[in-house]
Amino acid sequence: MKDNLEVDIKVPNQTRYLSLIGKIGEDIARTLKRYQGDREELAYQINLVLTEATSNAILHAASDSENQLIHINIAIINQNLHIRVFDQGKGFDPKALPHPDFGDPKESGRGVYIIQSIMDKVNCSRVNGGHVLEMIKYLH
Amino acid sequence: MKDNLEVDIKVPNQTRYLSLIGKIGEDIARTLKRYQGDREELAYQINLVLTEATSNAILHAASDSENQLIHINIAIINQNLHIRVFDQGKGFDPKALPHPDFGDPKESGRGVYIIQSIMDKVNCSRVNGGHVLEMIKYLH
Amino acid sequence: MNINIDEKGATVLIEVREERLDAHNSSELKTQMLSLFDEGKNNIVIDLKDVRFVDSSGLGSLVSGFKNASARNGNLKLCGLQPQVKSMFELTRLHRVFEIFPDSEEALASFS
Amino acid sequence: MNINIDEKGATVLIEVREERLDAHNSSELKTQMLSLFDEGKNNIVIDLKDVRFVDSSGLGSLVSGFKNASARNGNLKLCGLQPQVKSMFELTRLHRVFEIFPDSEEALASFS
Ligand SMILES: Nc1ncnc2c1ncn2[C@@H]1O[C@H](COP(=O)(O)OP(=O)(O)O)[C@@H](O)[C@H]1O
Ligand SMILES: Nc1ncnc2c1ncn2[C@@H]1O[C@H](COP(=O)(O)OP(=O)(O)O)[C@@H](O)[C@H]1O
Repeated sequence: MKDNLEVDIKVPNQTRYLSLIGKIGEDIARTLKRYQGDREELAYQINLVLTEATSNAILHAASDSENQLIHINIAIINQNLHIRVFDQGKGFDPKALPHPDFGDPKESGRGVYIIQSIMDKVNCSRVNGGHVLEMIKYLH
Repeated sequence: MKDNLEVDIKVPNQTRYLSLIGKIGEDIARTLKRYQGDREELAYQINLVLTEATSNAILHAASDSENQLIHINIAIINQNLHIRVFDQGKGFDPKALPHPDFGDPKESGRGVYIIQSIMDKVNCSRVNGGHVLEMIKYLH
Repeated sequence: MNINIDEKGATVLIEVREERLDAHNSSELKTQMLSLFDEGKNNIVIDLKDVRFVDSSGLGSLVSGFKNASARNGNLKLCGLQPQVKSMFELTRLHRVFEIFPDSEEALASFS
Repeated sequence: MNINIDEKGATVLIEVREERLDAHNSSELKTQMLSLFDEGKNNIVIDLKDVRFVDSSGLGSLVSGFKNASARNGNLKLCGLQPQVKSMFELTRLHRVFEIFPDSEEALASFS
Protein backbone atom coordinates (compact mmCIF):
# COMPACT_ATOMS: atom_id res chain seq x y z
CA MET A 1 0.00 0.00 0.00
CA LYS A 2 1.14 3.54 -0.69
CA ASP A 3 2.12 6.01 2.04
CA ASN A 4 2.54 3.34 4.70
CA LEU A 5 5.31 4.07 7.17
CA GLU A 6 6.75 2.63 10.35
CA VAL A 7 8.93 3.97 13.14
CA ASP A 8 10.21 1.56 15.76
CA ILE A 9 11.72 3.04 18.93
CA LYS A 10 13.75 1.50 21.74
CA VAL A 11 14.81 3.78 24.57
CA PRO A 12 15.93 3.33 28.17
CA ASN A 13 13.30 2.71 30.79
CA GLN A 14 13.28 6.36 31.93
CA THR A 15 10.72 9.17 31.83
CA ARG A 16 13.28 11.59 30.35
CA TYR A 17 12.75 9.86 26.99
CA LEU A 18 8.98 10.55 26.96
CA SER A 19 9.53 13.85 25.20
CA LEU A 20 11.57 12.23 22.38
CA ILE A 21 8.87 9.63 21.81
CA GLY A 22 6.11 12.25 21.85
CA LYS A 23 8.00 14.47 19.42
CA ILE A 24 8.52 11.65 16.96
CA GLY A 25 4.76 11.12 17.09
CA GLU A 26 4.20 14.81 16.34
CA ASP A 27 6.66 14.73 13.44
CA ILE A 28 4.75 11.80 11.94
CA ALA A 29 1.40 13.58 12.30
CA ARG A 30 2.77 16.62 10.48
CA THR A 31 4.04 14.46 7.60
CA LEU A 32 0.84 12.53 6.90
CA LYS A 33 0.03 12.95 3.25
CA ARG A 34 -3.70 12.69 3.05
CA TYR A 35 -5.00 13.61 6.49
CA GLN A 36 -7.95 15.99 6.16
CA GLY A 37 -8.36 17.09 9.77
CA ASP A 38 -6.45 19.53 11.99
CA ARG A 39 -2.83 18.33 11.85
CA GLU A 40 -1.72 20.22 14.96
CA GLU A 41 -4.57 18.71 16.97
CA LEU A 42 -3.62 15.25 15.71
CA ALA A 43 0.04 15.95 16.58
CA TYR A 44 -0.91 16.76 20.17
CA GLN A 45 -3.13 13.68 20.41
CA ILE A 46 -0.45 11.29 19.14
CA ASN A 47 2.12 12.89 21.47
CA LEU A 48 -0.33 12.45 24.36
CA VAL A 49 -1.24 8.83 23.63
CA LEU A 50 2.44 7.90 23.27
CA THR A 51 3.29 9.72 26.50
CA GLU A 52 0.45 8.10 28.49
CA ALA A 53 1.02 4.57 27.23
CA THR A 54 4.80 4.77 27.59
CA SER A 55 4.74 6.25 31.08
CA ASN A 56 2.31 3.50 32.14
CA ALA A 57 4.73 0.91 30.74
CA ILE A 58 7.56 2.54 32.73
CA LEU A 59 5.56 3.01 35.95
CA HIS A 60 3.36 -0.09 36.07
CA ALA A 61 5.15 -2.72 34.03
CA ALA A 62 8.88 -2.12 33.79
CA SER A 63 11.26 -4.97 34.26
CA ASP A 64 13.59 -4.71 37.23
CA SER A 65 16.62 -4.01 35.11
CA GLU A 66 17.58 -0.37 34.79
CA ASN A 67 19.02 -1.12 31.39
CA GLN A 68 15.88 -2.71 29.99
CA LEU A 69 14.74 -0.83 26.89
CA ILE A 70 11.17 0.33 26.36
CA HIS A 71 9.83 -0.66 22.94
CA ILE A 72 7.33 1.43 20.98
CA ASN A 73 6.11 0.93 17.43
CA ILE A 74 4.26 3.59 15.45
CA ALA A 75 2.89 2.71 12.02
CA ILE A 76 0.63 4.11 9.35
CA ILE A 77 -1.02 1.17 7.61
CA ASN A 78 -3.74 1.79 5.03
CA GLN A 79 -4.26 5.28 6.43
CA ASN A 80 -4.78 4.03 9.95
CA LEU A 81 -2.50 4.93 12.84
CA HIS A 82 -1.25 1.95 14.84
CA ILE A 83 0.60 2.50 18.11
CA ARG A 84 1.99 -0.44 20.06
CA VAL A 85 3.75 -0.17 23.41
CA PHE A 86 5.45 -3.32 24.68
CA ASP A 87 6.16 -3.99 28.35
CA GLN A 88 7.33 -6.71 30.73
CA GLY A 89 4.34 -6.44 33.05
CA LYS A 90 1.28 -8.55 33.87
CA GLY A 91 -1.07 -6.77 31.50
CA PHE A 92 -4.45 -5.25 32.29
CA ASP A 93 -7.89 -4.93 30.75
CA PRO A 94 -8.41 -1.33 29.58
CA LYS A 95 -12.14 -1.92 29.16
CA ALA A 96 -12.51 -3.00 32.78
CA LEU A 97 -11.12 0.23 34.23
CA PRO A 98 -13.68 2.60 35.79
CA HIS A 99 -14.05 6.05 34.22
CA PRO A 100 -12.58 8.86 36.29
CA ASP A 101 -15.13 10.29 38.76
CA PHE A 102 -15.58 13.81 37.39
CA GLY A 103 -17.48 14.92 40.51
CA ASP A 104 -14.64 13.92 42.85
CA PRO A 105 -11.39 14.50 40.98
CA LYS A 106 -8.45 12.29 42.02
CA GLU A 107 -4.78 12.85 41.41
CA SER A 108 -4.37 9.82 39.15
CA GLY A 109 -6.35 7.46 36.94
CA ARG A 110 -6.81 9.57 33.81
CA GLY A 111 -4.19 8.02 31.49
CA VAL A 112 -6.10 5.11 30.00
CA TYR A 113 -9.29 7.21 29.87
CA ILE A 114 -7.43 9.78 27.75
CA ILE A 115 -6.03 7.05 25.49
CA GLN A 116 -9.52 5.60 25.00
CA SER A 117 -10.99 9.04 24.26
CA ILE A 118 -8.50 9.62 21.45
CA MET A 119 -8.01 6.17 19.92
CA ASP A 120 -10.68 4.07 18.20
CA LYS A 121 -9.44 0.67 19.40
CA VAL A 122 -7.43 -0.09 22.56
CA ASN A 123 -6.43 -3.60 23.43
CA CYS A 124 -3.88 -5.30 25.71
CA SER A 125 -2.57 -8.75 24.86
CA ARG A 126 0.21 -11.20 25.75
CA VAL A 127 3.40 -11.28 23.70
CA ASN A 128 6.84 -12.87 24.36
CA GLY A 129 6.68 -13.03 28.13
CA GLY A 130 5.21 -9.55 28.45
CA HIS A 131 2.28 -7.56 27.12
CA VAL A 132 1.57 -5.13 24.33
CA LEU A 133 -0.93 -2.29 24.45
CA GLU A 134 -2.21 -1.94 20.91
CA MET A 135 -4.03 1.24 19.91
CA ILE A 136 -5.57 2.12 16.56
CA LYS A 137 -6.93 5.41 15.26
CA TYR A 138 -8.73 5.67 11.91
CA LEU A 139 -7.45 8.71 10.05
CA HIS A 140 -9.97 8.86 7.22
CA MET B 1 25.03 -0.38 28.34
CA LYS B 2 23.09 2.54 29.75
CA ASP B 3 21.53 5.25 27.60
CA ASN B 4 21.65 3.24 24.41
CA LEU B 5 18.73 3.86 22.10
CA GLU B 6 17.56 2.89 18.66
CA VAL B 7 15.07 4.32 16.17
CA ASP B 8 14.28 2.34 13.05
CA ILE B 9 12.41 4.12 10.26
CA LYS B 10 10.69 2.83 7.13
CA VAL B 11 9.09 5.40 4.86
CA PRO B 12 7.99 5.54 1.22
CA ASN B 13 10.64 6.10 -1.40
CA GLN B 14 9.83 9.83 -1.72
CA THR B 15 11.73 13.03 -0.93
CA ARG B 16 8.74 14.44 0.98
CA TYR B 17 9.72 12.18 3.90
CA LEU B 18 13.25 13.64 4.18
CA SER B 19 12.03 16.27 6.60
CA LEU B 20 10.47 13.65 8.94
CA ILE B 21 13.68 11.63 8.99
CA GLY B 22 15.80 14.73 9.60
CA LYS B 23 13.53 15.89 12.42
CA ILE B 24 13.69 12.54 14.18
CA GLY B 25 17.49 12.89 14.03
CA GLU B 26 17.25 16.36 15.59
CA ASP B 27 14.93 15.10 18.33
CA ILE B 28 17.47 12.38 19.19
CA ALA B 29 20.34 14.90 19.31
CA ARG B 30 18.38 17.09 21.74
CA THR B 31 17.68 14.10 24.02
CA LEU B 32 21.25 12.81 24.35
CA LYS B 33 22.03 12.59 28.03
CA ARG B 34 25.75 13.08 28.26
CA TYR B 35 26.73 15.00 25.14
CA GLN B 36 29.08 17.84 26.08
CA GLY B 37 29.15 19.78 22.80
CA ASP B 38 26.71 22.17 21.15
CA ARG B 39 23.45 20.22 20.91
CA GLU B 40 21.87 22.46 18.28
CA GLU B 41 24.92 22.11 16.05
CA LEU B 42 24.79 18.33 16.48
CA ALA B 43 21.05 18.40 15.71
CA TYR B 44 21.72 20.18 12.41
CA GLN B 45 24.53 17.78 11.56
CA ILE B 46 22.47 14.65 12.18
CA ASN B 47 19.56 16.14 10.22
CA LEU B 48 21.98 16.88 7.37
CA VAL B 49 23.67 13.48 7.28
CA LEU B 50 20.29 11.72 7.35
CA THR B 51 18.98 13.98 4.58
CA GLU B 52 22.05 13.51 2.34
CA ALA B 53 22.30 9.75 2.78
CA THR B 54 18.56 9.19 2.37
CA SER B 55 18.20 11.39 -0.69
CA ASN B 56 21.13 9.53 -2.27
CA ALA B 57 19.37 6.24 -1.56
CA ILE B 58 16.21 7.63 -3.19
CA LEU B 59 17.97 9.21 -6.20
CA HIS B 60 20.79 6.77 -6.94
CA ALA B 61 19.64 3.44 -5.59
CA ALA B 62 15.90 3.16 -5.32
CA SER B 63 14.16 0.04 -6.48
CA ASP B 64 11.78 0.43 -9.39
CA SER B 65 8.73 -0.06 -7.25
CA GLU B 66 7.01 3.14 -6.14
CA ASN B 67 5.88 1.34 -3.02
CA GLN B 68 9.32 0.24 -1.93
CA LEU B 69 10.09 1.56 1.55
CA ILE B 70 13.34 3.33 2.42
CA HIS B 71 14.94 1.90 5.57
CA ILE B 72 16.98 4.00 8.01
CA ASN B 73 18.37 3.00 11.37
CA ILE B 74 19.64 5.49 13.96
CA ALA B 75 21.26 4.18 17.13
CA ILE B 76 23.21 5.41 20.10
CA ILE B 77 25.52 2.59 21.18
CA ASN B 78 28.11 3.19 23.90
CA GLN B 79 27.82 6.94 23.32
CA ASN B 80 28.51 6.65 19.62
CA LEU B 81 26.01 7.65 16.96
CA HIS B 82 25.39 4.98 14.31
CA ILE B 83 23.36 5.84 11.21
CA ARG B 84 22.60 3.16 8.62
CA VAL B 85 20.75 3.80 5.37
CA PHE B 86 19.75 0.72 3.39
CA ASP B 87 19.10 0.76 -0.35
CA GLN B 88 18.47 -1.55 -3.30
CA GLY B 89 21.29 -0.14 -5.44
CA LYS B 90 24.69 -1.30 -6.65
CA GLY B 91 26.67 0.36 -3.88
CA PHE B 92 29.63 2.71 -4.24
CA ASP B 93 32.93 3.42 -2.57
CA PRO B 94 32.71 6.69 -0.61
CA LYS B 95 36.50 6.86 -0.23
CA ALA B 96 37.00 6.70 -4.02
CA LEU B 97 34.88 9.79 -4.74
CA PRO B 98 36.82 12.95 -5.66
CA HIS B 99 36.49 15.95 -3.35
CA PRO B 100 34.38 18.76 -4.78
CA ASP B 101 36.50 21.21 -6.82
CA PHE B 102 36.21 24.36 -4.69
CA GLY B 103 37.72 26.52 -7.45
CA ASP B 104 35.13 25.47 -10.02
CA PRO B 105 31.88 24.90 -8.13
CA LYS B 106 29.48 22.42 -9.69
CA GLU B 107 25.80 22.00 -9.08
CA SER B 108 26.10 18.54 -7.55
CA GLY B 109 28.60 16.23 -5.88
CA ARG B 110 28.67 17.65 -2.33
CA GLY B 111 26.51 15.08 -0.49
CA VAL B 112 29.05 12.40 0.36
CA TYR B 113 31.71 15.05 1.03
CA ILE B 114 29.39 16.62 3.62
CA ILE B 115 28.68 13.23 5.19
CA GLN B 116 32.41 12.50 5.42
CA SER B 117 33.13 15.91 6.95
CA ILE B 118 30.63 15.31 9.76
CA MET B 119 30.93 11.59 10.47
CA ASP B 120 34.04 9.80 11.75
CA LYS B 121 33.53 6.55 9.79
CA VAL B 122 31.66 6.11 6.49
CA ASN B 123 31.42 2.76 4.83
CA CYS B 124 29.24 1.09 2.18
CA SER B 125 28.73 -2.67 2.20
CA ARG B 126 26.51 -5.39 0.70
CA VAL B 127 23.48 -6.60 2.62
CA ASN B 128 20.46 -8.71 1.54
CA GLY B 129 20.55 -8.00 -2.17
CA GLY B 130 21.23 -4.28 -1.69
CA HIS B 131 23.68 -2.08 0.14
CA VAL B 132 23.92 -0.24 3.41
CA LEU B 133 25.75 3.04 4.00
CA GLU B 134 27.01 2.84 7.56
CA MET B 135 28.13 6.03 9.29
CA ILE B 136 29.52 6.47 12.80
CA LYS B 137 30.17 9.60 14.83
CA TYR B 138 31.95 9.50 18.18
CA LEU B 139 30.07 11.68 20.63
CA HIS B 140 32.60 11.76 23.47
CA MET C 1 12.65 21.55 36.24
CA ASN C 2 12.70 25.17 35.22
CA ILE C 3 10.31 26.98 37.54
CA ASN C 4 9.94 30.55 38.84
CA ILE C 5 8.46 31.17 42.29
CA ASP C 6 7.49 34.71 43.23
CA GLU C 7 5.65 35.98 46.30
CA LYS C 8 3.06 38.58 45.36
CA GLY C 9 1.76 39.75 48.72
CA ALA C 10 -0.22 36.88 50.28
CA THR C 11 -0.31 34.95 47.02
CA VAL C 12 2.48 32.90 45.41
CA LEU C 13 2.93 32.95 41.63
CA ILE C 14 4.52 29.83 40.14
CA GLU C 15 5.61 30.09 36.52
CA VAL C 16 6.29 26.72 34.91
CA ARG C 17 9.05 27.44 32.40
CA GLU C 18 8.92 24.11 30.59
CA GLU C 19 7.56 23.06 27.23
CA ARG C 20 6.12 19.90 28.78
CA LEU C 21 4.50 19.20 32.15
CA ASP C 22 4.51 15.40 32.17
CA ALA C 23 5.39 12.22 34.04
CA HIS C 24 9.03 13.27 33.86
CA ASN C 25 8.79 16.53 35.80
CA SER C 26 5.33 16.80 37.41
CA SER C 27 6.43 15.28 40.72
CA GLU C 28 8.92 18.13 41.07
CA LEU C 29 6.11 20.66 40.75
CA LYS C 30 4.20 18.74 43.43
CA THR C 31 7.19 18.82 45.76
CA GLN C 32 7.59 22.57 45.25
CA MET C 33 3.95 23.15 46.13
CA LEU C 34 4.17 20.92 49.23
CA SER C 35 7.03 23.00 50.60
CA LEU C 36 4.95 26.16 50.04
CA PHE C 37 2.07 24.60 51.98
CA ASP C 38 4.52 23.71 54.75
CA GLU C 39 5.40 27.38 54.99
CA GLY C 40 1.70 28.23 55.32
CA LYS C 41 1.43 29.64 51.81
CA ASN C 42 -1.92 28.34 50.62
CA ASN C 43 -2.90 30.79 47.89
CA ILE C 44 -1.21 29.88 44.64
CA VAL C 45 -1.41 30.92 41.00
CA ILE C 46 0.20 28.63 38.44
CA ASP C 47 1.09 30.29 35.16
CA LEU C 48 1.29 27.74 32.33
CA LYS C 49 1.93 30.17 29.48
CA ASP C 50 5.19 28.45 28.42
CA VAL C 51 3.68 24.96 28.61
CA ARG C 52 2.75 23.51 25.25
CA PHE C 53 1.98 19.99 26.44
CA VAL C 54 0.39 18.51 29.59
CA ASP C 55 -0.25 14.81 30.24
CA SER C 56 -2.35 13.08 32.92
CA SER C 57 0.52 13.25 35.45
CA GLY C 58 0.82 16.98 34.88
CA LEU C 59 -2.93 17.35 35.47
CA GLY C 60 -2.55 15.11 38.54
CA SER C 61 0.07 17.39 40.08
CA LEU C 62 -2.27 20.38 39.64
CA VAL C 63 -5.19 18.46 41.19
CA SER C 64 -2.93 17.53 44.11
CA GLY C 65 -1.99 21.18 44.63
CA PHE C 66 -5.61 22.26 44.36
CA LYS C 67 -6.78 19.74 46.97
CA ASN C 68 -4.00 20.63 49.37
CA ALA C 69 -4.69 24.35 49.02
CA SER C 70 -8.45 23.85 49.53
CA ALA C 71 -7.91 21.61 52.57
CA ARG C 72 -5.94 24.52 54.10
CA ASN C 73 -8.67 27.06 53.23
CA GLY C 74 -6.53 28.43 50.42
CA ASN C 75 -6.98 28.20 46.67
CA LEU C 76 -4.98 27.22 43.60
CA LYS C 77 -5.84 29.00 40.36
CA LEU C 78 -4.46 28.64 36.86
CA CYS C 79 -3.63 31.04 34.04
CA GLY C 80 -1.95 31.23 30.64
CA LEU C 81 -3.38 28.00 29.21
CA GLN C 82 -2.50 27.48 25.55
CA PRO C 83 -5.49 26.25 23.48
CA GLN C 84 -4.36 22.60 23.30
CA VAL C 85 -3.60 22.56 27.03
CA LYS C 86 -7.07 23.98 27.65
CA SER C 87 -8.56 21.12 25.62
CA MET C 88 -6.92 18.68 28.04
CA PHE C 89 -8.81 20.30 30.92
CA GLU C 90 -12.04 20.03 28.98
CA LEU C 91 -11.48 16.37 28.03
CA THR C 92 -10.97 15.49 31.70
CA ARG C 93 -13.65 17.95 32.95
CA LEU C 94 -11.04 19.67 35.13
CA HIS C 95 -12.03 23.07 33.70
CA ARG C 96 -14.96 22.85 36.12
CA VAL C 97 -12.64 22.27 39.06
CA PHE C 98 -10.07 25.04 38.59
CA GLU C 99 -10.61 28.76 38.27
CA ILE C 100 -8.81 29.60 35.04
CA PHE C 101 -7.67 33.12 34.03
CA PRO C 102 -6.16 34.52 30.84
CA ASP C 103 -3.02 35.86 32.54
CA SER C 104 -1.28 36.08 35.93
CA GLU C 105 -2.38 39.69 36.51
CA GLU C 106 -6.06 38.75 36.46
CA ALA C 107 -5.45 35.57 38.44
CA LEU C 108 -3.54 37.44 41.16
CA ALA C 109 -6.15 40.24 41.26
CA SER C 110 -8.89 37.67 41.91
CA PHE C 111 -7.31 36.85 45.27
CA SER C 112 -7.63 40.37 46.68
CA MET D 1 7.04 25.38 -2.51
CA ASN D 2 6.24 28.60 -0.72
CA ILE D 3 8.13 31.35 -2.53
CA ASN D 4 7.70 35.11 -2.99
CA ILE D 5 8.91 36.79 -6.18
CA ASP D 6 9.07 40.59 -6.27
CA GLU D 7 10.50 42.88 -8.94
CA LYS D 8 12.51 45.70 -7.38
CA GLY D 9 13.44 47.84 -10.39
CA ALA D 10 15.94 45.87 -12.48
CA THR D 11 16.54 43.31 -9.72
CA VAL D 12 14.30 40.42 -8.68
CA LEU D 13 13.94 39.53 -5.00
CA ILE D 14 13.09 35.89 -4.29
CA GLU D 15 12.06 35.08 -0.72
CA VAL D 16 12.17 31.38 0.08
CA ARG D 17 9.39 30.91 2.62
CA GLU D 18 10.25 27.37 3.66
CA GLU D 19 11.90 25.91 6.73
CA ARG D 20 13.95 23.57 4.53
CA LEU D 21 15.60 24.00 1.12
CA ASP D 22 16.43 20.39 0.28
CA ALA D 23 16.21 17.58 -2.28
CA HIS D 24 12.42 17.74 -1.96
CA ASN D 25 11.91 21.34 -3.10
CA SER D 26 15.19 22.71 -4.54
CA SER D 27 14.35 21.75 -8.12
CA GLU D 28 11.31 24.00 -7.89
CA LEU D 29 13.51 26.95 -6.96
CA LYS D 30 15.71 26.13 -9.96
CA THR D 31 12.72 26.09 -12.30
CA GLN D 32 11.54 29.45 -10.96
CA MET D 33 14.95 30.98 -11.61
CA LEU D 34 15.12 29.50 -15.12
CA SER D 35 11.86 31.17 -16.05
CA LEU D 36 13.20 34.51 -14.77
CA PHE D 37 16.31 34.08 -16.96
CA ASP D 38 14.03 33.31 -19.91
CA GLU D 39 12.37 36.69 -19.35
CA GLY D 40 15.79 38.35 -19.39
CA LYS D 41 15.86 38.97 -15.63
CA ASN D 42 19.45 38.19 -14.69
CA ASN D 43 19.96 40.12 -11.45
CA ILE D 44 18.56 38.17 -8.52
CA VAL D 45 18.63 38.38 -4.73
CA ILE D 46 17.60 35.29 -2.80
CA ASP D 47 16.46 35.94 0.77
CA LEU D 48 16.89 32.84 2.94
CA LYS D 49 15.79 34.37 6.25
CA ASP D 50 13.02 31.81 6.82
CA VAL D 51 15.25 28.86 5.88
CA ARG D 52 16.54 26.94 8.88
CA PHE D 53 18.04 24.02 6.94
CA VAL D 54 19.82 23.66 3.58
CA ASP D 55 21.24 20.42 2.15
CA SER D 56 23.59 19.82 -0.80
CA SER D 57 20.70 19.92 -3.30
CA GLY D 58 19.62 23.28 -1.92
CA LEU D 59 23.18 24.58 -2.32
CA GLY D 60 23.20 23.06 -5.81
CA SER D 61 20.12 24.98 -6.89
CA LEU D 62 21.76 28.24 -5.74
CA VAL D 63 24.99 27.38 -7.62
CA SER D 64 22.90 26.65 -10.72
CA GLY D 65 21.19 30.05 -10.44
CA PHE D 66 24.51 31.80 -9.84
CA LYS D 67 26.12 30.22 -12.90
CA ASN D 68 23.16 31.01 -15.13
CA ALA D 69 23.04 34.61 -13.94
CA SER D 70 26.79 35.07 -14.47
CA ALA D 71 26.67 33.50 -17.94
CA ARG D 72 24.09 36.17 -18.84
CA ASN D 73 26.22 39.00 -17.37
CA GLY D 74 23.93 39.22 -14.35
CA ASN D 75 24.51 38.25 -10.74
CA LEU D 76 22.83 36.21 -8.02
CA LYS D 77 23.38 37.37 -4.44
CA LEU D 78 22.20 35.94 -1.13
CA CYS D 79 20.94 37.42 2.14
CA GLY D 80 19.34 36.49 5.45
CA LEU D 81 21.46 33.39 6.16
CA GLN D 82 20.82 31.90 9.60
CA PRO D 83 24.04 30.92 11.42
CA GLN D 84 23.73 27.18 10.75
CA VAL D 85 22.90 27.79 7.09
CA LYS D 86 25.96 30.03 6.88
CA SER D 87 28.09 27.18 8.25
CA MET D 88 26.95 25.04 5.31
CA PHE D 89 28.38 27.64 2.90
CA GLU D 90 31.64 27.64 4.82
CA LEU D 91 31.90 23.84 4.91
CA THR D 92 31.51 23.71 1.13
CA ARG D 93 33.56 26.91 0.52
CA LEU D 94 30.59 28.47 -1.29
CA HIS D 95 30.85 31.59 0.90
CA ARG D 96 33.70 32.54 -1.44
CA VAL D 97 31.49 32.15 -4.49
CA PHE D 98 28.42 34.11 -3.49
CA GLU D 99 28.14 37.70 -2.35
CA ILE D 100 26.28 37.40 0.94
CA PHE D 101 24.45 40.27 2.69
CA PRO D 102 22.75 40.56 6.08
CA ASP D 103 19.37 41.56 4.64
CA SER D 104 17.54 42.15 1.36
CA GLU D 105 17.80 45.92 1.62
CA GLU D 106 21.59 45.82 1.54
CA ALA D 107 21.65 43.10 -1.11
CA LEU D 108 19.31 45.09 -3.40
CA ALA D 109 21.25 48.33 -2.80
CA SER D 110 24.47 46.61 -3.94
CA PHE D 111 23.02 46.23 -7.44
CA SER D 112 22.55 49.97 -8.03
N1 LIG E 1 1.13 -1.10 30.99
C1 LIG E 1 0.37 -1.46 32.04
N2 LIG E 1 0.57 -2.66 32.66
C2 LIG E 1 -0.17 -3.02 33.73
N3 LIG E 1 -1.15 -2.26 34.25
C3 LIG E 1 -1.40 -1.05 33.67
C4 LIG E 1 -0.66 -0.60 32.55
N4 LIG E 1 -1.14 0.62 32.19
C5 LIG E 1 -2.14 0.90 33.06
N5 LIG E 1 -2.31 -0.10 33.95
C6 LIG E 1 -3.30 -0.18 35.04
O1 LIG E 1 -4.36 0.70 34.73
C7 LIG E 1 -4.55 1.65 35.78
C8 LIG E 1 -5.03 2.98 35.24
O2 LIG E 1 -4.01 3.60 34.48
P1 LIG E 1 -4.11 5.15 34.16
O3 LIG E 1 -5.48 5.44 33.69
O4 LIG E 1 -2.99 5.51 33.26
O5 LIG E 1 -3.95 5.87 35.54
P2 LIG E 1 -2.71 5.88 36.54
O6 LIG E 1 -1.52 5.42 35.76
O7 LIG E 1 -2.65 7.31 36.92
O8 LIG E 1 -3.10 4.96 37.65
C9 LIG E 1 -3.20 1.73 36.47
O9 LIG E 1 -3.31 2.16 37.80
C10 LIG E 1 -2.71 0.30 36.37
O10 LIG E 1 -3.25 -0.49 37.36
N1 LIG F 1 23.30 5.16 -2.14
C1 LIG F 1 24.11 5.22 -3.24
N2 LIG F 1 24.16 4.18 -4.11
C2 LIG F 1 24.94 4.23 -5.21
N3 LIG F 1 25.71 5.29 -5.53
C3 LIG F 1 25.70 6.36 -4.71
C4 LIG F 1 24.90 6.39 -3.52
N4 LIG F 1 25.13 7.57 -2.89
C5 LIG F 1 26.01 8.24 -3.65
N5 LIG F 1 26.36 7.52 -4.75
C6 LIG F 1 27.32 7.92 -5.79
O1 LIG F 1 28.18 8.91 -5.28
C7 LIG F 1 28.10 10.09 -6.08
C8 LIG F 1 28.31 11.33 -5.23
O2 LIG F 1 27.19 11.52 -4.39
P1 LIG F 1 26.96 12.94 -3.73
O3 LIG F 1 28.27 13.41 -3.16
O4 LIG F 1 25.83 12.84 -2.79
O5 LIG F 1 26.63 13.92 -4.91
P2 LIG F 1 25.37 13.88 -5.91
O6 LIG F 1 24.33 13.00 -5.28
O7 LIG F 1 24.99 15.32 -5.96
O8 LIG F 1 25.93 13.34 -7.19
C9 LIG F 1 26.75 10.01 -6.77
O9 LIG F 1 26.73 10.75 -7.95
C10 LIG F 1 26.60 8.52 -6.99
O10 LIG F 1 27.28 8.13 -8.15
